[in-house]
Amino acid sequence: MTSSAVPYNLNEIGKFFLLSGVWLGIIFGAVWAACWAVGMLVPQLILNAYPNDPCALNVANAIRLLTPLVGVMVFIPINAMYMVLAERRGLALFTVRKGPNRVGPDGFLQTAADAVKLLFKENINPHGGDVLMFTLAPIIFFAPSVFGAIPLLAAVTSNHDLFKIVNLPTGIFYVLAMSSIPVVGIVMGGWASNNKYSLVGGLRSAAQAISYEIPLVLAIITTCFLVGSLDVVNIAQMQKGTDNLASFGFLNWNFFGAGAIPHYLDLLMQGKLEGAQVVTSAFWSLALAFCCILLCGIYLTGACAEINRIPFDLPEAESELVSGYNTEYSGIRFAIFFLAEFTNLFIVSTVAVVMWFGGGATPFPGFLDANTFASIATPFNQALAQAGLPPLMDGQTMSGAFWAIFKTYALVYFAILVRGTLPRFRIDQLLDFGWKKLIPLSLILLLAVTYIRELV
Amino acid sequence: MFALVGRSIESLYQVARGLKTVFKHTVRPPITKNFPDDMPDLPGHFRGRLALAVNPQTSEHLCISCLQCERVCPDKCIQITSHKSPETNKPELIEFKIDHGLCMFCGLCTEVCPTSCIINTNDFEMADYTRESLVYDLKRLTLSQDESAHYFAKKELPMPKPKPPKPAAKPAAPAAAAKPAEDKPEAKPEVKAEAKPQDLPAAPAPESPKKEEQ
Amino acid sequence: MGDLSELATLASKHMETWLFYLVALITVPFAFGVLLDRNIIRAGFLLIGVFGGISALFLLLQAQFLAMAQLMIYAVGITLVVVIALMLTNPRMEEDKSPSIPAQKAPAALVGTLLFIALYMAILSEGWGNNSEALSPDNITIIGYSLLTHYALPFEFASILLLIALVGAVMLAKHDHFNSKADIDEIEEETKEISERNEHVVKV
Amino acid sequence: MSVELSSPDLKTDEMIINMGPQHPATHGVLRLILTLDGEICKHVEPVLGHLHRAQEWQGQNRTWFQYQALIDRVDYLSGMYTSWAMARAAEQIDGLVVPKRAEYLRVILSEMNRITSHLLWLGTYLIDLGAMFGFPFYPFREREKLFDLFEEVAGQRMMFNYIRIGGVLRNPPFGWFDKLKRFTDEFPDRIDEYEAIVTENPIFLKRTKGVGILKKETAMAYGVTGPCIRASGIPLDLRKTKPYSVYPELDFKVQTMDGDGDTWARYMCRIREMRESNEIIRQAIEKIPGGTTEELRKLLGTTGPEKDESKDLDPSFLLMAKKQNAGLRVKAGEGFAAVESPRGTIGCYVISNGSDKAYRFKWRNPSFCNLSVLPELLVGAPIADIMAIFGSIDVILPDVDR
Repeated sequence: MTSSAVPYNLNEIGKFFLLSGVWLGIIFGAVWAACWAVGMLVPQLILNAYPNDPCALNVANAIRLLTPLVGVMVFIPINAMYMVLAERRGLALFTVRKGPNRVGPDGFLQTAADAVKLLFKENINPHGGDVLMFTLAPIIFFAPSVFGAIPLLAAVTSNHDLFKIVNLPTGIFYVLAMSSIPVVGIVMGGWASNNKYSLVGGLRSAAQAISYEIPLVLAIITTCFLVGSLDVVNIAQMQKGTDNLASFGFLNWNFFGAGAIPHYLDLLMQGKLEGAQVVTSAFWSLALAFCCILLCGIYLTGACAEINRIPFDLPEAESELVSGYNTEYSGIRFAIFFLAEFTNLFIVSTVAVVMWFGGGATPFPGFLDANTFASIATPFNQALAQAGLPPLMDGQTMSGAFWAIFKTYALVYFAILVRGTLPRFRIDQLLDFGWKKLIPLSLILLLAVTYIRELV
Repeated sequence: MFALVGRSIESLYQVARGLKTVFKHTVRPPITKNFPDDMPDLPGHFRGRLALAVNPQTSEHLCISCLQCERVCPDKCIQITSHKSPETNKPELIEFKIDHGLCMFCGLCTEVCPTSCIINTNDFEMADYTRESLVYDLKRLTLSQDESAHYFAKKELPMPKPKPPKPAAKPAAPAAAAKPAEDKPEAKPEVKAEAKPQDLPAAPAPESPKKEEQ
Repeated sequence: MGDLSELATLASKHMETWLFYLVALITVPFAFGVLLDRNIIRAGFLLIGVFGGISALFLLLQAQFLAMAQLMIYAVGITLVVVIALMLTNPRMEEDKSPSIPAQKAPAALVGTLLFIALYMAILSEGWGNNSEALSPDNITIIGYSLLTHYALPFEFASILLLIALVGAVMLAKHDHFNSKADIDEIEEETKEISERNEHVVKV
Repeated sequence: MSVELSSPDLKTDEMIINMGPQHPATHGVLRLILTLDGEICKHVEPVLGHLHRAQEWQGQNRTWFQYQALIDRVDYLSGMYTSWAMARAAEQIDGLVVPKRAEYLRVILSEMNRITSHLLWLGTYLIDLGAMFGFPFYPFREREKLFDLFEEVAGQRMMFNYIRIGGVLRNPPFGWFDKLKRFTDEFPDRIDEYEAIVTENPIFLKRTKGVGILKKETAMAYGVTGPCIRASGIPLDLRKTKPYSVYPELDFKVQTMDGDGDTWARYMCRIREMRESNEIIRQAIEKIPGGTTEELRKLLGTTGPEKDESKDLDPSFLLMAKKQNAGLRVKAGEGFAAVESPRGTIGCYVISNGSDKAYRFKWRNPSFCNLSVLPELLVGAPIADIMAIFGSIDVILPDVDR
């Protein structure tokens, strides 16, 4: 390549980041506004109107309970809209194109236009298909991802008061159980379409989901085992780094051995290790970190397969199965499938962030942490307090949300990069990879982590 | 076992190499253009919509109704109606129709045209709602004087010899323009041969077969 | 205001009861669907709904872990595999149109009724309607301890049973083992024939 | 090592799937009637003719001059070669000696055409393998650059109508050779990039290594030509084995692959051929008589175009050996000419009766012959490999159906 062929593409990159920033601002602003209104404003208004009335208190509490649901319901469609746009623009960046840039400023509203288009398209029922199942399939595909996301809300907002209610003690298990349901929707849709390509797509999806669920669950369970909790909030909180060396910033994440490395460094600095211990301890710490990185890798691979993304998008396999299970779908039902796919991508990324990348914790202590955000949030809160309204958001939650979003989208962009690079597996190779490589590896890691944990 | 680990590492390295190469493309500028905003810079020889040129200097219609293009067209998409002018006893153009729905833009008609009248323009945006509207008549086919001048310059065609003054010609009305150029079919090639060395840098499209032949 | 107070009282006292009826209202039609639907694959999908309803009941009983396990293993894992097996054996997705034989109806009804009575008696005799003591929300530990101490033997038996079922399924899915060599030959011959036919086609 | 998708002792029903003619991966309108056992293909029947346009019959009803505009639409991805085969057949009958410069221009443009064809194959093949969103755009980027160059010379991007009986249509415009030289300089780096992404990619290797093995004997028996047979290890390349045009003057190697001709070998063979074509172009630019257009003008002592009447002009600088006009006639006789197209040997057999129309045309189209080997490769392959194998053969459906 001649040197002149590498001028920097700052213009397009800048547009992409601007677009992302504005969209994300809109999304999370809207979500937070909705949550604030349902969870704080309305209950307060009710309580102000009927002070000292136990019934009003009950009603206010009942409304507060709806907050997570409302938040997720607002969040998922607009977030998927942004993700489609980000994927298209991101892929365009990787493939020296411009991507959608016509609708709205710089293609800002492209996916909104697409969504409107899909809503107004005709719903076609395939001849000989099972209409009831055909209609139910997208819903079954979509609904669990909505409900599955709820416990994560608590984790990424540092267990904010509004979301405490959804923090289950078996949080991660709940997410896993929910994320295993969508495959039913795919099989159902494939079967109800009365189309052989769809049927094959549905069957492939089932085979794939069942076989990749095992390494995925094993990877998560191993990590839960390492940190000793199934509670997502707990797991996220444990990874919160401090500026103390024993749990320094990002080194305290599960990704780096659940705090093994900073712990070792701390011991080393304090001179508590002697002779051979310096080496052996270092070795075991690094081994644990390595195991955790592998676990995270297994999780991401399995998650890619679970949500049917390249290189595991066999159920859709356009070149073979036309469009797989959603060949016959059109209009709003197709839109739901489409929406759910991106939502699933977002949710698996969030799970990875909560499980391995420290949830809402800042990677460097003191960098854009709760204090920084508190200084932003305080004026707003004061203004609201003067108007007699509840505070909008505290610095702790804001910092948590910011970093969780940042990390999640970093993973999403990585998925986009992978999508831009890799070809697709063949079904037998895929199952082979799952059963013969990933499952043994995850079992070995489970064993290894059991022992290494004691040795560190 | 070690072989497996080695293979896995090798695979991961190769995947990472691919990812890196793709990621590197982020900093390359896009090659796509915003089409209706930046029109492509098409070369003069581009074979787009067919059109009839007029003399860039005098705005006379160049067609002499020799019917060569109609005969050579592989798709038979050109239809010329002409009659013998009672005054000059020469063919006179009445109607010229090109069905662009049938045309395959092979450019043979422009190669055989003795007066460089029928040319391929750089226009390619011809989408329309009906097939009928793809049939262009003389009025839609004929280019303005400016456009003709533009294409003559761009395609580096020899300037046509201005017509001798004629008795009953209406130069502004191309449809009815009588073609009193008695000697045109014979004279044109010579005209070109003279014209070329002086003002034309490249080989003119329709003439090149003849020119190179010698 | 009066309405609100009633609602709140109702909610606080009988929330679980109401939710139970709601879940039952969803689950029971699914169960009937499983029994009555002549299309066996649709019946399979409805079964998933039934299991989902049951896991919701577990959730109401504060048994979160069991609910999730029920959902993951029964609803999605096992039933889905069954449905897929049905699809593979009946790829043309035909409904079973053959009329049911009347001679089987009476014994079936009898057996069904007896079974129902037996189950009902069993449930009644347990007397577990009275125990309203709430489970600890973090009851995974308790389940784990119970499985490995008090119920260790049944647990192991269950796993052996599953293993046997697995082996049996593999054996059933296979042809008669002794003929497999002949089958391979047969298939090879078939393939050869087909490729010869193809050659012919190409030549033409 | 791969899982046996269907073991002989597992009972499943057969399923007949109609792949195409409206299927995203059949590259047009091929229809494959597949009998599947699970995902394994047990029998395949290609159904041709959805795109039949009677190209031979049209040739007999069009004048030579008209037909050469039609003929590069048969194999629309490598139009140069079809025109070239026809032009050579006609020149053979007429006994024409094409000027050297025209021959060089033919070689340069047709090798460019080979690169564009292989680039398109590369992109679409990766789409067939599922790399749907990123990679395929890179080959297309280079292809567009070449098409821009084609556009300047021939007037259109794919339907060139550039090679004419007796020579070529026109000289490249000013600055064209420089642009081409710049392209040849950077193209090897681009291929390196493709290879960095694809060649050693573990998934790609899994999908292609050992898949769709085409043995030497089978390939010979079915008359497979082009990269498909070279990937099976047979160095059949008309540019070397039956040299024509100015290929003997150029230094290049026939790219063959060792071992079994699997899909990966076919992929690799095409990649190497692109590099080789790039080298050929580079050499041809150096060796072309008269040099670039600018040098030619300087040589002739004119700033304008080549002088028509100059008697002292070196005949090898000319572009045309025979007067090309609408009434072009070819002497009575018969001729056969074959050229090595990106897909294999294109043969053209013509009988002329001395009029302005040919008496009989007969085309030997590489895609058709290569496609005939498809059932042989597909039986026993899983459904996902059908696309990998079919794509690797690189057929163009209009070329198959004519």
